[in-house]
Order: sequence, then C-alpha cells, then structure tokens
Amino acid sequence: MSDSQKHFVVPTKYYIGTFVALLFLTIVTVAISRVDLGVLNVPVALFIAFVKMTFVLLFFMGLKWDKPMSSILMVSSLFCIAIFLYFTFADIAFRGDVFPEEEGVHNIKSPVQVVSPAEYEMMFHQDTDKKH
Amino acid sequence: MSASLKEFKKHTHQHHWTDAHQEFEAAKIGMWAFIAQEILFFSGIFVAYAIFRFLYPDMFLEGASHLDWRMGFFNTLVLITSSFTMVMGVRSAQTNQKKATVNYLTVTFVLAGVFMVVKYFEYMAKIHHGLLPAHFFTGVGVSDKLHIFFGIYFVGTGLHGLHVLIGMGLLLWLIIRAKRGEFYEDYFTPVEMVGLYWHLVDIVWIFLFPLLYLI
Amino acid sequence: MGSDGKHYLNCSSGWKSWLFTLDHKRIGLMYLWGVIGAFFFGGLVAVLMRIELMFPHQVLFTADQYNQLFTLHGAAMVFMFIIPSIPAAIGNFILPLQLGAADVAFPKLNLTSFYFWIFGSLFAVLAIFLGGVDTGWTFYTPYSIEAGGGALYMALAAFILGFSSILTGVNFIATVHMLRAPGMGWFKMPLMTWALYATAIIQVLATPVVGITLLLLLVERLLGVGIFNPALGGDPVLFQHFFWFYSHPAVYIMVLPAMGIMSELVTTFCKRDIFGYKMIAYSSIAIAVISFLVWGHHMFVNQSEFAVMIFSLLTFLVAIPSGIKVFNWIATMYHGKISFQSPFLYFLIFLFNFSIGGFTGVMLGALSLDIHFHDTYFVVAHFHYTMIGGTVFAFIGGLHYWWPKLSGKMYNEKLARIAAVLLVVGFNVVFFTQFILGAKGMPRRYYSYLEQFQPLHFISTTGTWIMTAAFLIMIYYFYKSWTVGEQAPDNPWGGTTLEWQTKSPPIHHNFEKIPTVVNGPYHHER
Amino acid sequence: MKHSNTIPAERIGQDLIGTGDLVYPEAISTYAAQSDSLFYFIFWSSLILMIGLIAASVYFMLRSKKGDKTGDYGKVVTHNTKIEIIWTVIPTLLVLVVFYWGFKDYIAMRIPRGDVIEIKAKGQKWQWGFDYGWGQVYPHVLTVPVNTPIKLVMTSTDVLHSFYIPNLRVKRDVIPNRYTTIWFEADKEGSYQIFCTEYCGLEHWKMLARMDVISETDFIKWTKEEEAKTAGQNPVEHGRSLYKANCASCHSIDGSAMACPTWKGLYGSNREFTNAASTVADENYLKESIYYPGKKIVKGYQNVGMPAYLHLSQDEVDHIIEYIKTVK
Repeated sequence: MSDSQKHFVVPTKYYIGTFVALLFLTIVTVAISRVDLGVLNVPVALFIAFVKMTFVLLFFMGLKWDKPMSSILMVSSLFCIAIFLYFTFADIAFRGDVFPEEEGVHNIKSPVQVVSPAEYEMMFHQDTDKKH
Repeated sequence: MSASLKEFKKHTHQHHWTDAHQEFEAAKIGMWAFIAQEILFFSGIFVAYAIFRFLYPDMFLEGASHLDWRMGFFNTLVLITSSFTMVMGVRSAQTNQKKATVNYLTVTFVLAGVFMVVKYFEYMAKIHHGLLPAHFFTGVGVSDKLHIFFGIYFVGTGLHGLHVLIGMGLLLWLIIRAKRGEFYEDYFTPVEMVGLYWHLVDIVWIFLFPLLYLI
Repeated sequence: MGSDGKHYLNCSSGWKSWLFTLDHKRIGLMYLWGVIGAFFFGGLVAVLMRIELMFPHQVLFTADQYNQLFTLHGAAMVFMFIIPSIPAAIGNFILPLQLGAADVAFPKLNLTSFYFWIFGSLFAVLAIFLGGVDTGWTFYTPYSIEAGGGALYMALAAFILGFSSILTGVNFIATVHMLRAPGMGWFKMPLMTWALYATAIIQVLATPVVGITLLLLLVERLLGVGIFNPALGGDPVLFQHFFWFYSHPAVYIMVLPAMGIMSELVTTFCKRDIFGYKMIAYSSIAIAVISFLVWGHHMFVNQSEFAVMIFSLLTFLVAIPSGIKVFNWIATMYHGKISFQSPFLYFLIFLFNFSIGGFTGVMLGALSLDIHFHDTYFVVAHFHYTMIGGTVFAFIGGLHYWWPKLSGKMYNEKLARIAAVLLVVGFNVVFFTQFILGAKGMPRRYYSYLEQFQPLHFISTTGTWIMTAAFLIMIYYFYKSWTVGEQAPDNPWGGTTLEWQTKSPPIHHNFEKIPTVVNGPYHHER
Repeated sequence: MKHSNTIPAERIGQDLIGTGDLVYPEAISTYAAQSDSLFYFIFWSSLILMIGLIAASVYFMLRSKKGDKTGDYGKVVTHNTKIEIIWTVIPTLLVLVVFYWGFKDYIAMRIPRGDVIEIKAKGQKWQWGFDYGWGQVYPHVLTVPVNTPIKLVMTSTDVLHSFYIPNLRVKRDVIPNRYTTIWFEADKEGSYQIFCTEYCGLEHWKMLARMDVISETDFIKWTKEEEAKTAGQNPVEHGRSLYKANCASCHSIDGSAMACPTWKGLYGSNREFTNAASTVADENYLKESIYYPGKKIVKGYQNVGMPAYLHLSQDEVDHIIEYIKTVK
C-alpha cells in the first residue's frame, strides 16, 4: 500500500476535546432541566442534544475528515425525519374535526388507575422523600 | 511488511477490489448507509413521542417524573465514556498498538455492561410500580393516558438496549480478533465499523435521555 | 463462454455451490426464481379472486376466505415479488456487469439479503397456516390489532422482507460509488444503474420506517403501546402516516428500476444514443426525492385540509419528472434504426400502459376527484396500470432482454411476440373495466357486490384467463430455451453497455480483464 | 354455516351503473357537477396528449422502416434545450391548474354553505346507524330533506369505516375516538346508495345503507311522527329498535347461526364460557355482556371483537334486556 493511501490518524486532542465537551454538555443539560424555562424547556434540551450529536458525528465518527458522501447520507436521513415530523404534524395539528373527549363515543379503556393530583401527591409522598 | 508488524496477520482483500483501501472506503460508505437507515428506524419512536407530547403534554411531564434522572445521567456518562474508549480503540488499532486496542475495547465492553446493569435496575423499579405498556400497566396516575408514555419509554429504551446488547456481542468478537492480531494499520475495517455503530447507539441515547428523563 | 468453456453456471456444481455462493450472478438468479415463484403464487391467488368475483353469489370461497385471499395477493405481490423483482433479481445480476465490476461491494451481505427474503417469505407462508390473515396488506389499525390468526406473522414477514430490501440498497449504494470501471464517471453510467442507485437510496432511507411501524404494531398487539390503538387512547390515523411514509416511496422502489430498464431497451433497439441522458438521470433522483413528500395522497379522506393541500400540490410534482422520462424515450425513437424484437414490444407496451397509469394518477392527485375515487376499483385499476403496466411489463421486458446473457440461450421470438400481445390485451380487459366500475362507485375489497356491477366484473375476470394463457406460453418457451435453446451470442441485440462485452453467460468473475470506459454508455456505431 | 351473499333490499339504493353518464353515476349534489367537469378536463387533455404521443411514436417507427430501404436514418440528436424546456414547463403549468381546480372544489366539499341540519352517523361492524337527536338510532336508512344542507357528524365504535355516497361524490373516513364530518346538499329526490369503503372485516361488503332524499314537507312530517313515536314507546319496543340499530348484524333472534350467539331463549338459560365459570343469563350477566363483551365468551364462539356499548344509557340497556326477555 502506498503512503498516499495510508489512513489519516486523528490526533488525540480531538478525541479528548470531544469527550470533555460531551461531559460538560451533559451536565449543562441536566442542570438546565432543574430550572423551569416554560416553553423553552424542550427547545433548549433538544438544542443541546443536537450540539452533542454534532460533536460525536464530526470527531468521534470522523465526518470532518471523511468523504462528503457520508455526510450527505447522514444529513439526508435527518432531513427525512424532519419531513416525517413536519407532514405528520401538518395533519395532526390542523385537524378541524376533533371534538372534546366525550363519554361513550371516546370508548377508551385506560388501564391507568386514575387519581386526583392531590391523592397522587399523597401516594407518592414517601417515594419522593426517598428520592431527595 | 515491515518488521514492526510481525505480530499481526496480513490481511488479503477480496477478489473484486483493486486494493484494501478501496475495500475500506466501500465498507465505510456501506456503513454510513446502514447508519442512515438505523436513524430512520429510530425516527418512528421520536415521531410518536413528538405527536403524543404535542397532544398530551401534561401526561409526559407526569411520566418523566416517574423516571429517576440520576440513573439516566449516570448512564449517559457511561455511554459517552465508552464512546471515547471506542475511538481510542480504533486509533490504537490504526497505530499498531495491539495491547492498547484490546484494552480499550475491553473497557468499552465493560462500560456497555454497566449501562445494561443500570438499565436492569431501572426496569425492575418500573415493573415494581406497574408502570408498563398498556396490557401490563397496573400503576396509578393522574392522566388516564399515562400508559402511552411508558409504552414509548419501553419501546424506545428497549430497542436502544437491544442495540447495546448487539454492540456488546460485536465488541466481544472484536476483542477476540484483536487478540489474534488481525487489526493493524492496513486493516482495521471491522473496528472502525463497529466504532461507527457504537457512536450511533450513543447518539440515540443522547436524544432519548433528555426527552424521556429531563423534560 | 470462457476460453475453457467455463462460465458462472457450470464453474462449480453441487447444491452447496449455489446455497453458499457469493457470486452476484448466482444470487441474482436464485432471487429471480424466488420472485418469479412469488409472482405466480400471487397471480394464482388473483385468478382465484377474480373467479369468485364473477358473480355476486358464492362461487368458490366464503367471505372470510376471500378476505384472506386479497390480503395474501397484496402482501405476496408487494413484499415478496415487486419490491425485490427488478432491483434484487435483475439488478443483482446486471449492476456489477454494467459497472464493469467483478461483484457487488459486499457479496456476503448480498447472500444474507437473499436469506432474509427466504425467511420473510417462509413467515408469510406460515401466516397462512396459522389461521390466515385478513387485514389487507396495509395492516390498518385498529383492525390489525384485533384481527386473529396469522396477522402477527404476516407483519413479521413484512418486517423481515423489509430488511432484505435495506441490505440490497446498502450494497448497491456502495457498489455504485466504489466499483465503477476505470474511466466510468457518474455521467458515463448506464441509465439502468442510475435508476438502481436512486432506488437504493429510497430503500435505505424509507424501508426502516416500515420496519419500526410494523414493530410498533407487533408491540401494540403483544404489550399495548397505545399509540395506534384507539381503545387505549391512540390514533389509528397515525399508523397510516407511519405506514405510507415507507409505502409510498416503495411505489418508486418498484417503478424507478422499471424506468431504468426502459431507457436501456429504447437505446438498444433504436440503435442510437439516448435523448436527454442527463435529464433522465436527474429525473430519477428527482423522483426519489419527491417520493418522500407525497405519502399523504393515500389519506385524502381522513386528514386535515391543510395537510391535504400540501400533499396534493407535491403529488403533482411527481408527474413532471415522470413525464420528462416518457418524452425523452419517445424522442429517442426519432431518427432511430428500430428493430421490433420482443423486448422492444415490451417497451411500447410499457409506454402505453404506464401513460394511462400516469394520466389516471393526475386524476387521483386532484383533491375533489380523489374523494370520489378513493378506495374504489378506480384506484385498484390505477395502481395496477402502474404496477403491472409499468413494473411487471418492464420486468418481463428486461427478462427477455437479458435472458440471453443470464442463461446463454436464445428463446423463441415468435412465441414471445404472441405472448406479449396476449398479455397486453388480457391486461387491458381486466383493468380498464375496473376504471369504469370504480368511477361508478364500486368499492374495493368487497367479497360480494350489488347485482348491477355483475356484467363488468365478469368481463374483468375473463381478461385474467387471457393473461394466464400468455404466462403459460411464456413458461413454455423459457423452459424450452433453458433446456434445449440455441446458444446465444455475446451481444445478440447490439447493446453498448458493458454487460454485452463479456461472454454469454458471463464467466465466474464477470470479465477476463476489467474494461476501461472511454465513451458514454450508449455510443452506437451504425 | 354458509353466509348468504345477498345484500338486504332495504340497504340498496338507486342503480349506479344505469344512471348518469358513461363514467359517473348521476350527480345529485351541488358540488358534484363541478368536480365532474374537472374529470372531463383532465380526461380530454390526457386523450389529446396520448394521441399526440402515439402519433409521434408511430411516425418515428414508420420513418425507421423507410430508413431500412434507403439506409438513411437521419442524424442522431441527443439534446434540444428548447423542446426540453417546453415539455417541462407546459406539463408543470397544466398540473398546477389541475391542482388549483381540485383544491377549490375540495374546499367547497369541506365547508358547509348556509345553515345545516346536523345528523349523527355511527359506523360499527357491519352496519350504519343514523341519529337525529331524539333518542332513536335508525339503521340502514338515512332520511334527509331535498335542497337543504346536511352535515353528518360521524364516528365509529370499533374499527375504521368510510362513509361513501357515489351520487354525491363524497367520502370520509369514520374513525373511532374521533368525529369526522361531511356536508352535502342533495338536489334531487330519490333513494341513493351508501357504501363503506374502508375495509372493516368479515362483512365489509355487506355494510351498505340507503339515503332517502324526500321533500322538505315530508321530512318535517316524518320527523314529527318519529319523535312522537319514540317518546311514547314502551320499553320492549324501544329495546327492539335498539336491537335493530346495534345488535342485529351479529345476534339473531330466530336461533339462526351468526357470528355471535343468538338471543332466542337466551334469558334464564345456562351459559358456558371459554374464559369464565358458567352462569345463568340474568340481568346482571346481560348488562355485563353489553358493557364489557370480552369478559365472558360463550363456548363455541370466538371473540370477534364486539364493541363495548358503554355509550348506552342505563335505561337503554334495561330496555334491551326487557326485549331479550320476550325473545323466546
């Protein structure tokens, strides 16, 4: 095998850097989730997850040094998920004929033993004690 | 083959390739195509999650409160570390460090095992409280659709766990082959491919963790 | 034949040399026998169904048996036959030859994919014996959740067959990228290869979604996830979104390679370069991309008005690249030196029937019309015009075209022409009638029907017998050809792509020396 | 047991094949005519295009035959930007027109014009029921006044169904846990065919119904009579009509075999089950079987997924039981 075909050996600094960044971002996402950001809860968590994914893809999985086709495959798979989500929501979020749930018509046999929030607090009081 | 590579078995490429490099590049494209399909395989769970979270946001908050974020957090750290040891394993194979390769792969394997053990305790706790998919759900909840959260939880983490188990099998296979000295600078395709697979498993968890445990 | 008379069929013998072969030609051939078997199985079921539908009263079957038959027909034809037909059977054989490669990128994966196909098919057969399946091949919830019998196994079968398809796709992508002969740039690839490449992309990016959908359905039945089951608070329409996210692109998995075959046929038999090579290649990719954006047109009668509007608009976009292809093929006949051999007859048949399929597709894409036609025989006729009129005829045309290459034998040209004419006549009798039935309001999947529909149903049934006769003739002359047919020359049609530059049948490693490509794929001297 | 393939006459409306033109059955709704004209627009443009394509192909083939004699086939052309643009742009414009036309008509189908009469429609395996709001569900026959906008609010109690009236060109899936709606205004009196077009199981093909379009005065008269009748009904009579609307497609009253046990001589008999201890068929058992059918499956029958009739009121169930007592 000629030297030009030798595989590129990635310097360790990239791997260690990514590792540290991932650990840091994990702590950040957990820390932020302890604070209630209202509507921003989900977008912030997803944003951090996307950043983490990008780190893994670029460095651990080597997309930074890889042929463009690998990135194209990766991006198109993410694009497909976006399509999947967008069009499914185009139906489900815009339905004009969904009526409030009605006894009888909405014949749901829930296995959940439904309790009021207050009762629920009582039942799980002990558990939550143990947790904290 | 130079003298320093004595301890390795020389790889011969299959007949239809012109050289091992072409073989390696093809394996990589194939692997990325496979990863693309894996991502879309998991997409179903994420789309189901998004739809039902949109329809019943309170039910998801209630569901998440039943999961112990500390266990999830710990498992995230375990998986990230295992991803790191995996790349170091690939790198060692690439730089002809046989012993380091075996060690890094073994550590990765052990970390995967730790992940599964933690998962086991989490599952046992859920089973204890009857927080299971609908046919087995016996738990108590404020929302009458709480079983859907646990349906998605068990399918998502279950499929992910299955991937971890498959990854452990692959790692074991790699460790054996690495010990035999089959991976060196000219041939480390299987290590690289399993590495890519392992990072994919990591990425899936990077999303499952905040979605299920945190928010 | 090679210099020593050895070729891929006789270079080794014994059942092991076939069952464990890594040679793409042998795997392709095994796939070919497999999918043809599935096709005749599905076809037999169709003939039986049509006999039942001759009269409104019971002819052969009870309602339950009839419901199982149409499920079986759909599942066998879609998952076992038509999806693997051109890519996995013909494509497996032809792709490396056209690229000038010695094999596909991953021969072991190729064999694995074939065994996935076998196991998937066995599960489908198992489902029949475990009580049968009557959910329809679409497995719509909640009916498929409560349906008894073998529904579980049929879903599992489709799941496994899906993975067979994914592995083929992964393999073809890597093959096209890495194994083109020296000198073969992207725009020197044959158009069949372009079509297979576009197909492979859809296989990889769409099929996993049906995998997870069927898995969720299985889990829904066994554990109760709740997301598809209205009794548990789920949404049955969500299942349809999941299902069609794959199953609409799957339509293009079926039809894109058929279009690839057409491009090959038209240049070879017109003995001239193709008109608008790049437009055809790009339109394959365009169709592959748009195919992901239009699944909602299967659900015009249950979605929000907003979703329906977007899906209808995008659906019409598919008509444009498809139209471009048809126009280019016809333009290729201009100033051509045409020879009317049987593969070219199939090209003409395809053009005619696929156009009808396309025009009725435009009718179905129009929202107000689809509301009336949805789930009637009009839809049944439309998709049979694209699936049989398009894919099956292209498959048969491709089989006639490459038969000398893969068997090394010629077939009886006269019988082939008779069969082709019978086939197209029979086909139109069966399905053109169904357009009228559907427009008049006859719903699909009906075991029995109102007395007034009887004459048209009867005419439709008679067409299936003409088609059966055509297929029997076909079996006869292909059998004769395989056993006692005359030796085929290396290049019987004057094709210019690389597969015609090797022996008929090809030697074990395809080429004595890997060819170097200088000209475009369709450089004819005449 | 052999299923008879005859569709009960009361579910059959006007002939579809014999009326209307070659393609469509007779149009009786305000929006049907518009939608049909789009069909003919596409049909004729396609036909012209198709003839053009065939003519070009035949011409090229004949020209090639001539070339066989003269040896001159002409120059091979592989590009012509002008013509390629033409055959990309013109079809694009055509399909955009078709899209807009179809969408406009679709919106007319979806959004009711004027004040509507609301009728509830219910799909279940395997029959349609129509509820006008006075506590009586009418099976198999939908009665509506002519020239009046009607809105059907539809739901299913079990699996997916789809409500389809070919003469109106209207169709909409009927989905459990959800209401779907259609509206229409029939402009011609008569009785028309209703189909179920979403596969729903064994007797999907039998799930037909009839729509009677009658004059406004007749409709008002019919409404008044029916309302009065329902109000004055005795329990057994009410139970009988509930039976017809909900149960008759699976349970016989004359002892003949159907998918589910017959009601003949049911009350007071001893019942054996595959999944529970045997019991006597008393009020409690009957009530439980109506509300939770899967709990006790009678020996010799399979669980065919009878829906749980939780939407029936206590009174309604009592009346059904009263009726069962009379079936001997």
